[in-house]
Formats: sequence, C-alpha cells, structure tokens
Amino acid sequence: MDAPWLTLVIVSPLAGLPVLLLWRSISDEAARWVGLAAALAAFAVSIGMLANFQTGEAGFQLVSKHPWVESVGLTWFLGVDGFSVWLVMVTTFMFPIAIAASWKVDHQVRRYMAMALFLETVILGAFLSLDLLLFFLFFEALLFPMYYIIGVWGSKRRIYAATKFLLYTMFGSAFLLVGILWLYIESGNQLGKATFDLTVLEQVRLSTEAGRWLFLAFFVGFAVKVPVWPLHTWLPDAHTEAPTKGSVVLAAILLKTGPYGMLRFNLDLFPEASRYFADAIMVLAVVGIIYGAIVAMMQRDIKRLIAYSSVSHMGLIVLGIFAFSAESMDGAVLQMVNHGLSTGMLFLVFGMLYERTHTREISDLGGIVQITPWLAGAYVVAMFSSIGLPGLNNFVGEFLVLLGTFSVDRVLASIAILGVILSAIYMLWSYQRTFQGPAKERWGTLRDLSWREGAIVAPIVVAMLWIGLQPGPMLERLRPTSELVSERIRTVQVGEAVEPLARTSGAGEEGP
Amino acid sequence: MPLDNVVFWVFAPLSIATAIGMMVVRNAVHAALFLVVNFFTIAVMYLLLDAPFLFAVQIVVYAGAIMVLFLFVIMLLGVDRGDPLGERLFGQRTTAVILAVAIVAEVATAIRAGVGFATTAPEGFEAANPGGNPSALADVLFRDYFFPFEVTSILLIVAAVAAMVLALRRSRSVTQREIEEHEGDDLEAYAMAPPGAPESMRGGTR
Amino acid sequence: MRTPIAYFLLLSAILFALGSASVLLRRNALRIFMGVELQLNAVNLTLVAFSRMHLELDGQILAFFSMVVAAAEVVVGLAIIVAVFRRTGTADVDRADVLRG
Amino acid sequence: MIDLIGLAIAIPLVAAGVNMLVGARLGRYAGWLATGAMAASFAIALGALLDLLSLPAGDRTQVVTVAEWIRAGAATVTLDLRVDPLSITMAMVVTGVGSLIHLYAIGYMEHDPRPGRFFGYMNLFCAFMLALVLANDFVLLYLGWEGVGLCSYLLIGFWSDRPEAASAAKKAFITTRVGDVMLLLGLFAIWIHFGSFDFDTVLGAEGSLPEIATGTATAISLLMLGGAVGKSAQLPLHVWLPDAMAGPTPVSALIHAATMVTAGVYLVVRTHVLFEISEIALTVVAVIGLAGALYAGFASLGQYDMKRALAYSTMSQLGFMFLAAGLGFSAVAISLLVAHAFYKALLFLTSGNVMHGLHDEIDVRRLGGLVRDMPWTAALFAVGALALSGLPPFSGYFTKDAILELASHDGEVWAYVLGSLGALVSAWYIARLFFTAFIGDRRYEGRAHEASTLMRAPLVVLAIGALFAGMWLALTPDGRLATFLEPVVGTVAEGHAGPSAQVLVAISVVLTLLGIAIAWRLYRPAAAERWISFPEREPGLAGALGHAFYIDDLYAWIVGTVGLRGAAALEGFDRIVVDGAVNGVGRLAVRLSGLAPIWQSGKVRRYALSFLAGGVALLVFAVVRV
Repeated sequence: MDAPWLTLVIVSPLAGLPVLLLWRSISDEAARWVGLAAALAAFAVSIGMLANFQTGEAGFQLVSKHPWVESVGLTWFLGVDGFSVWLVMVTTFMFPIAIAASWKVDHQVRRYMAMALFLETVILGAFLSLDLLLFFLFFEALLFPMYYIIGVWGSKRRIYAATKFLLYTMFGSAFLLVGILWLYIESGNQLGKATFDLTVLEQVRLSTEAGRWLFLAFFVGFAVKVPVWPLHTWLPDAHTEAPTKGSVVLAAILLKTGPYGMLRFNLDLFPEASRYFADAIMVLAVVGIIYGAIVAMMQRDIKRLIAYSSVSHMGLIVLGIFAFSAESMDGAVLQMVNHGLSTGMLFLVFGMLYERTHTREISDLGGIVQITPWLAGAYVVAMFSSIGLPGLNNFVGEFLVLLGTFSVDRVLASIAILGVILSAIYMLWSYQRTFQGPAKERWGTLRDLSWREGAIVAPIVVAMLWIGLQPGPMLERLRPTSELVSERIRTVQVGEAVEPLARTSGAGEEGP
Repeated sequence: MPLDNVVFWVFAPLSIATAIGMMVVRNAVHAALFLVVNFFTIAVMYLLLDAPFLFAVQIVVYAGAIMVLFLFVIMLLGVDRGDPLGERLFGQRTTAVILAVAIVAEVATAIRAGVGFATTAPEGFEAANPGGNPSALADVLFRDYFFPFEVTSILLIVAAVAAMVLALRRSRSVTQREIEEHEGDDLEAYAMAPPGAPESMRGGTR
Repeated sequence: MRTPIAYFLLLSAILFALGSASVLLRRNALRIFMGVELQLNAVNLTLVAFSRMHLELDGQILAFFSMVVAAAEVVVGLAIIVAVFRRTGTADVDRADVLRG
Repeated sequence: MIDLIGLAIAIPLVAAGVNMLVGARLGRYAGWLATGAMAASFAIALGALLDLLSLPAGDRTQVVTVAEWIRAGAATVTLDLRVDPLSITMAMVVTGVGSLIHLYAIGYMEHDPRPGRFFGYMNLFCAFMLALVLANDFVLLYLGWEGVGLCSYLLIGFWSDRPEAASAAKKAFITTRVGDVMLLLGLFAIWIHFGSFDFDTVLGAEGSLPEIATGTATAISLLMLGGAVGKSAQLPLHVWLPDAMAGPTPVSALIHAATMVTAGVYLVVRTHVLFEISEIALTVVAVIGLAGALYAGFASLGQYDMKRALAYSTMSQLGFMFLAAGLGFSAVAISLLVAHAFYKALLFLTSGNVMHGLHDEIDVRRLGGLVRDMPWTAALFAVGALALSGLPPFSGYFTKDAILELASHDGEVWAYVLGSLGALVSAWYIARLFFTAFIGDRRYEGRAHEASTLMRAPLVVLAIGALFAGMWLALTPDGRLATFLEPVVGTVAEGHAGPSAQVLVAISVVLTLLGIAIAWRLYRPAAAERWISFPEREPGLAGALGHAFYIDDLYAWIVGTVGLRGAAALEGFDRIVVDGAVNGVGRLAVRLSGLAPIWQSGKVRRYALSFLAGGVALLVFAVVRV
C-alpha cells in the first residue's frame, strides 16, 4: 500500500491531542481512553509501516521529503532503515502499555495523556528524521514533555530530578547543535548550498582534524542521553523520581535516542573519527558496564538499582556499536529493543508493586512472593530477561554484542562479560531482599496482579519470548544495514581521507 | 521689551519653579496642584509659539482631565499622607541629580550647535495657518493623518476597557479560595511567593 | 515674536530634567507618574517650538497625538497603580520588586 | 521416533506452561500431569533409542532440523537437535530417572499449597535439560545450560520464605554463572576459530579430528572446563551444591544428583576431542576430578545433615567421573554417570522419606534406629549405599572399579592410588550414614511413619536399577553401553601396565570392606556417644571437615566483606565524586548567577536610572558627533 507511512506514524499519536486539549471538561476516564486509543492507533499505523518495509534493503525506505522552511534549509525528510525500524516498533509498542500502566494517575489526567502522546510523537520523529535540523528539533522537543512528566507527576524530589535531567541533557545538546551548524556551514562552502540533509552531508569532505572535533561534539550530545559513563548521574535521579510511566518510557525508549544517534550520525558522517576514538569509547563502555553493575549492587532503592543496571546495559550497547563488527552492531540494535522491553517491564512491574506499598526501599519490603505470586512471577521474568537468560530476549542481543566484540578485542570482551555475573548478583540479591524471605506482616493484605495489570504485562512477556526464541524476523531486516555500515567503517584507516558513502539503495531519491 | 518676551520671562521661571515644587513637596495633593500650574505655564508657552489650538487642548486635557484623574486616584488610595523622604537606594539621589544636570548641559550644547541661542523664529507662520490655526490643523489632521487619528480612537477604547478590567475588585489571578486560605497572612509576602513555587526553583539567589 | 526659539528649547530641557529627577527620586508610584507627565509635556513643548521654527504644522499634530496617547496611558497607568495598591497595600515602587533576579 | 525427538522437549515444556499458569486450579492433578508429560517424553526417547539401535553403528548420529535461531553477521545458530548414542543415553537418564522422581514428588509434595508451580518448574527443568543434552549446537547447549540453572534457582528457592533457601538459590545461580561465563567465552573462542557453533564442524565428523592448534584447543578446553566445573560443583566452584540442599528433596535428587550436575561431565565427554588434542586440559580435568573426589569424600564425613553429606558424596562421585574423562575413559565416565543417577537418586529420595516421615528432621544426631519404623526405606537406602560403595554385583562396582583398573593398566599410578583412597572413603561415608541413621537406638521423638506406596514404588524401580543396571548394561569398558557409545566417544584403549585385573578387583573389594569396617568401628550403635561428642573432643578436625576445609568461608569473606566494601566504596565514589562534580557545577552556576541580581534588583527606579544613564550616554555620543 502506498501511503506516507512515516509521516502517518509520527502524526498518529497526535490524533488524540485535539480532544484532550480542547475538551477541557473531559472526564478522567475518557481522557485515559483517548490517550490509549491514540497510542494504539500509532501502533497500528507502525505495523502498516513494518508491512511495507522491504527486507534485504540496506538504505532508507518509505522516504518522504518535503521542503519545510526553505530559508534555513529545513526539510521534512523522513526515512527508515534497519536501524530505526525496530526502534519505531518498540516505541509504538511500549507507549500503549505505558499509558495503560498509568491508569491510576488521577491528577490532571487530561494533561498527562496529552503530554504522553506528544512525547510519543517527538520520539518517533527523532527516530525517523533524516534532516539534521529536524532531528535536533525532535531530539530537543522530547525533553519538554519528559521534564513536565517528571516535574508534575513525580515523587518527592521531582523538581530536583527534572531540573537535573533537563539541564544535563541540554548541556550535551549544545555541543550537538554546534556540530550540526558547523556541518551546515561547511556543506554550504563545499556544495554551494547549505543543507541539513543527512544523505547530502555524507558527501561533505572533512579534514581529519575537523572530523574528529565534530565527532566529539556529536558524541557528547548523544553520550549524555545514553548515558555513557561518567555522564550518567542524571539517570538514577530521573528514574527514581519519575512516575512509573515516565520511568518506563525513559528506560525503554528515550535512552535509545543516544545510541541511535551515534549509530546514525556519528558512524555515517565521521567514519575516520569513529575509528580513531573507537578504542577509547569501548573502554568507557566497559567501565560503564562494570561500574554500573557494582554501583547498582549497593543501592537501597529499587528504582535506583534498575537505573544503574540501565547504565550497565547501555554500556553494552555502546560497546557493540563501536566494536564495528556486523554481529555486534546487530546485537547492539537488538539490545536497544531488548533493554527497552526488559528494563521497561522491570519498572512497570515494580511500579505496580509501588502502587500497593508506596515504598521503594529494599529494606521495607520482603516476602512479597508469597502474598502476590503473580506479581513476583512477572518480576522474575523481567529480571531473568535482564540478566540475559537464553530463551529470553536479552540473551540474543548480549550474545551477539559480546561475540562481535570478542572477535575484535578479546580483553575488553572478557572484562565486559563479567557484567553478566554482576548482573546476576545485583538482581538476585535485590530480589531476595524484596520478594523472598519471611513475609512481613504489614504487606499481608496486598492484592495480586489484577486482570488489567496482567493484560499490560502479558504482551511484553510474549515479545520477550518471541525475540528470545525467534529473533530471525528482526535480524533479517536489520542485517543489511548493519553490514553496510560496519563494512564501510572497517575499511576506513585511521588518519586517511574517507570516500563518501555510496548507498546501494536508490530509496533516498524517491519522493517529491 | 516686546510683550511676548515679557510673558516668556514671567512664565518660564514660574514653570521651572512649579516643576521644582512638584518634585520636592511631600504631600501628593500639593504636588498635583503644582503640576496643574506647570501645565498652565506650558499652555502659555504654546500661545507664545502661535499654537492656540494646542493651548486650549493643553488646558482642557492635561490641566483639566488628566490632573483631575490624578487627584481622584490620590484621594481614592489615600496616599496623600506624604511620601517618606529617606532614600534607600545607594547613590540614587546623587546620580539622578548628575544625570539631570547632564541632560540640560547636553541639550544646551546641542541647541547652541544646531539652532543657535539668538535665532528667532522666522515670520510668516500665518501662511502655514490658512483660516486660522485650528482649522489648519484640522485640515492636516484629517487629510494627512486620518488613519493614525482613527487608530488612536481604538487605542482610547482599549485603554478604557483595560482600565476597567484592571480596576475590577476581584482579579482573576487570585481566587476567592486562595484569599480565604491566606487570610491573615502577609499579603505582600504571598504575592512575592506564588503558591507552588518550590524552594529549589528559587535557587539560592538570596 | 522676538523670543529666541532656543529659550523654549532650553526651558523644555530643564523641565524634562526636572521630570526625570522626579521619576528617579520619588518612591510613590503616583509621584513618579507625575514626573513622567512632566517629561511628556516638556517634549511636547519642544515639538511645538520646532513646528514654529520650521513653519510646519506637523510638529503640532505630533504633540496633539502625544497628548491623546498620554491620556490613554494615564488611564491605564493609574488603573495598574490602583490594582497593585490593592494587592500589595502600598504604592511604594521599591517594595514591588518581585521580579528581582 | 527420532524425528519426533523434539516432542520429548516440547511435551514437558507445554506441561510446564500449563502447570505454571493454571496449576493452582489443577490441585493434586498437577503432579500427575507433570509425571505424565515426563513419561511421554521417556517413551519418545525410548522409541528414538530403539530406532537408533536398529541402525548400523556408523549411522547412529542423526540431526533433526528444527529451526534457525540466530543469524547475524557471519554467525548462525540453530535449534537443531542431535540424536546420537551419547545424547540419547543422557536423554534416557533424564527422562527415565526424571519420571520416577516426578512420580515420587507427587507423594512428597502432597501437602504443599502450590504443587502447580513446583511441577511446572520441574517439567521446565527437564525440558531445558533435554535441550542441553540433545543440542546440536553449542549455543543451544548453552540455552539448556542456563535454563537448568534457572530452574535450579527457582526450585532451590521454592520455599523462599526460608531465608537459607533464598540464599542458597542465589548462591547456586551466581556461582554457576561464574562457570557459565567461562563457557560463553569458550563458545566465542570456538566461533573465532571454527566460524561455527555446529557440533559437526567443531568436533569434526566421525573419525576425523578438528584442525586446531594445541594452544587454541587448550584455551577452548579450559574455558569449557570452567563451565563444567561450575555446573558439576567441582573444585573450586563447588560451594553452592551443599547449600542447594535447602530445596525440596525431589529437587536434590533430580537436579543436584542425577541430571543437572552431570551436565559438566557430559560437556567434557561431548567435547573430548578438543581436550584430547590439548593434553594439558585433559590432565587438568583428571586432577580436578581426583582432588574433588577426595576433598568431597572427606568433607562428607564431617556432615551431620544427611542431605549435605549426600551432596558432598555427589560431588565426590562427579569427581570420579571427571577423573575418568580426564584419563580418556569417556565411556566409563558416562557409565558411572548412568549408574550414579540411579543410586544417588535412590539415596536422596530415601532420605526424603526420612524427612517426610519425621517432619523434616534430617540431622543424623537426632535420628538412629529408623530401620524399625521404616523398614522399606532402610532397605532401599542400604541398596543405594551398597551400590555407591562399589561392592559387586551392584552397579557402582562395575564403574568405579573400571576407572581404577584402567588407570592402573595405563600406568597412572597416582590416579590409581588416590582413586582407591577415594573409593575407600566413599564406602566409609556412606556406611556412616547408614549406621548412624538407620540402626542403633532411636534418638528422635515420636514415631516415624513409613512412606506411602506411591512414594515407595519409584524407589523400588530405582533400586532395581541400582542393583542390576551394572550387570545388564555391563558398565565396563567393553560392555553394552560402552560399545553403544563408541561411535561418539571413541574406544577405550586399555593398557597392560601394573597388576592384573583379578588382583585389582581383590584389592578394590578389600578396600571397600575396609571402609565399611572403619565406619562400623566408629559409628556402630555402641559408639554413638563417642561420635556425637566428637566435635567437642576434636574441634579442629571436626570443624575442618564440617566446614569442608573452610573454602566456603573463605569465599564468603572475599565476597561478603572485601567485595561488599569495595562496592560500597565505589557507590560512595559515584555519589560524592561523579555526581558531586555535576551538582558542584550546578551550584557554581547558581553562585555565579547570584552576582547578576545586583542589576536585577527589582527596583524600578534603579532600572529607570540605568535607562536614563543610557539615554544620557547616547546624547553625549550624538553631541560629540555633531
């Protein structure tokens, strides 16, 4: 079917916005349903996009390109390839779940739903933009709803966390903006017409020196979002203070804009610099893996623990990207999806527990498994997915990343693999302290999962099992792109000029 | 000594004297009355400058309408008790006096260079006022400045409406409930710290 | 007419300076407002003087507009003062410093 | 039936799913469902075995294509299954012994409120274990490998309200994970070298050896051994096994005696070609096995908890299997594995009977004289004990003696001498358990009730296996099983050094009897006071034995004290230094911006002053210009 799929995907969550914004007296219940319906509509549209995605193509597909603000060269330029297609899917998949999980929010529901839908739109926009300025607009715009969600619906120290989140990520974005503008001006000097078009900017020849500086500017912008050690400290605060839905979206989707940006822009635009800095970045990534895991072990607050485990897992993703082997890149992209599912589900299930107990302190909990076995069971599934148990989703990604890294650098891979042990330690230890042991009197009356909660959790479990046992459909759509990119990067020699990228697919020329 | 010179030298010092009086007296009502006198002297200046229409308008609008409004407000708010004389802002008074003197000096310099102290106005202003000053003004106003003139009418209406909205007793920003909640509180402190403003947002700037 | 134009201009400058000083030195919002009115009048005087000097009526027209606008300004300005006074109980501008950094 | 072997995994998997999701509604039928699934699985495995036997010996490696799992870059992983003599032997053990233990567990768990969950986990375990042994691909093997670890975790911690069970579960998972990581690295190394995870590619088609340098083979083998050591609870990663006894007894019997812990042996045997290319690795296997056999044998002597003693016994027996594999007698290692599955499961389940009959009392100091209340159990335990101690004609005899005999004939005197010592200790500790628990005076209160028929029936089958499996399968180097396994594990080349076989048999029997005699001397009913008060008299020795030479305590200190303090320090570093730097920058910015309000005073007149000053300055500019 021929339709502007990508534009539809981006716009579809907004369908619910007019209702939510204009109908001020909408009842809370109706507002929830409107939010859920719009998010589900987006999911349906994204399935349409997936159905039209050509397997085996490496380049951008379903491209739509329209001039927007011509005076500054801004174009509405969207495209999807193997890297972004699954990120889009996980976004549209997790949003209805996250919205359904926040059914219990009863404070300014209308605004909450509006913010959620707006957030979905800008995140999708960031994943699909091929125009650097457009990307930057989306990339920055997602801070606002997130800031709002943490700041209004968060817990005690929400203002501190929201402010820290906003300022920290804006700090990184400042570098990114400078880099984008530099490229823009440089493209004007070289090609006669300045542009933000990624496919054109790939043709710009940069001096080695300039390429490296620009790489760093882009990298810092994305590294804060990932977050790469040691730029991670905003994450635990933001996660801890955010409402459940905020944590889920933050962990599952928002963090992925960082590694996605690296994969899409850093590797494409600055291949020489990517190689030059790869070793250093891989070391940072491995430090992040181990460091995040050890610090996670010592947390007293479950949400902080999960947040630090995110630092560890995101380190693995960065490691996979900068190992440059096709396997590790496949693994890294897969891992972005997987981390979204498993960490998202951890936050989700813990959020359900939090709704009942109103405490995040590990020491306050204990013995929950006997009172609410189904809830504990859901947590166990998410936990073992996060630990990387084969048969569940995370294993496939972790395995490929480590395999690919091992073929490039054995020492780093061998250190990084210690994260596998450490993740088991911090997860099981915290599980033991919160869920096992003698049941505490005060939790005796907790309810087990309701049908609604079960219905929220079940799709994620199914997705986890599906990816864990049959990752083929995902990998085969992803493989051509990762092979193209890894092939190109690996032929680059440090210190030598780079030939501009020749994309095999002609998809970039389609559209008006 | 021609008559207009005499008139000028009588009214110019009076104008300055009333302006100084307006500035220095403590009582607001007295200050307003000084200002009324000042406006009259300026009206006289207009007469000297062959602008009888503005002379009339000055008296009617300024000395009449505006100053009456001022006096109303002064009475309404009851701020005619007098103004504290102490200056709390460091160096404000000295700097203000220096700047005032500087303006006069600069303008004087500029006049000397641009106009010359001895230059008198050329004759033949009657030619520019066919049919008398008011009808000549009307001619220019309704021919060349018709559109701006109409726009000012809108401005006046907007101003009137705005004044009513602003002066309404219950302002929209504070609900009755909030007023009740904060009854007995220091209203000023309440205005300075709007509800919900968390401590951290204020960021230790004090 | 024998009085040099410069005298009018000088008078206007002196009145303007006095108006400014009044604005800077008084703390009562109403008194400040009076200073502003004095400044406006001083400027009007300049306009009329230049109109006479150049044998053109445009200066007078401008002064006329200025008066009209001043009338509107006074209305709104006084209303604001009244509103602020109601809310804070004072017309002292030094105490209305919520916008401090 | 070979093509249907996938069902052998699928049926327990589905049953597990049903039991876990709706087990609560099934009530006591949960157990029957699980047992039925295992029986079906057993039937399929048996059918596959018969099919395999009908094929000529050279064609007995069949690969069943199932599906592709992962394909990324140059890496491909499949879910294909491999049916060959080795894997089907393992599958028979898993499904056969598994079915019996499931049946037993119906009776054992009848009072538990959540049988659905328990049997779900048990079925899940069997599915994973079958995936492990039937895998034709190292990554699928790894899936099974981790999967059984998961089930082990869930089942050890089944009574998670008991803190020690929760701790033991966690410890088991994490300790074996250390080994798993090494195995994973081994897989990576295999992929780098062979470019494939497929058994045929890596291990070489029949008869041909894989092309690989000795150094690489050593590296890969040792990494795999790391995994095997973790799973099979060998030195130095053995500390989790005794604690794992906190789980329900059928779990101990199934997972921690008969099947999962033998996965390490299976792995070493499966990849024996790599070990053989690297002689060093083979020697390391033998040394670790022998050390473990002796260490655990002596440690078992110091235990008063029957199940813990049996756990050390398991470790000791696994040590013998490693020793056999390390000496190159893969077939013998598997033979011992099969025999051990029978008699160790029997021993665990009989001790389960004791617990069941005596409200979880398992400390031999508070048992004694059980033979009067529980004659069946005592008899069955005796059969298991005799099998373990290695007296003819019980199954243990055929296997353990085969190892010692082959070692002697190969001229491996050190292995023979120390192995014989291990055999003596084995007889000693198992006899000790029998004498202390089952005969003499009662040291418990009330009456122990004998197990129900439902629980006895599977034990009888196991006992028959323990009695006759040796004879029927002739678990010897040239017996039925060894011949069957030969296409996969190769022949055992028998040397001719040392004393003749008859002499060795005689020595072996004498040593076993000596071990039993020592046990009788020390633990006979009349000496009860003496051995019970032994720790007071010899605290040093008793402590060393009881704590298994303090290795666990050393680890606990390293992890619990050193590790935790290090982690706490790092956490402090993160909070104070890394985050402190961030907040410090923030505070600095706030402080700097605190200077700005000098201008932003909020005083309107100040603003007016600045405004006027600016106007005056502009005027100065204009005047000077003019």
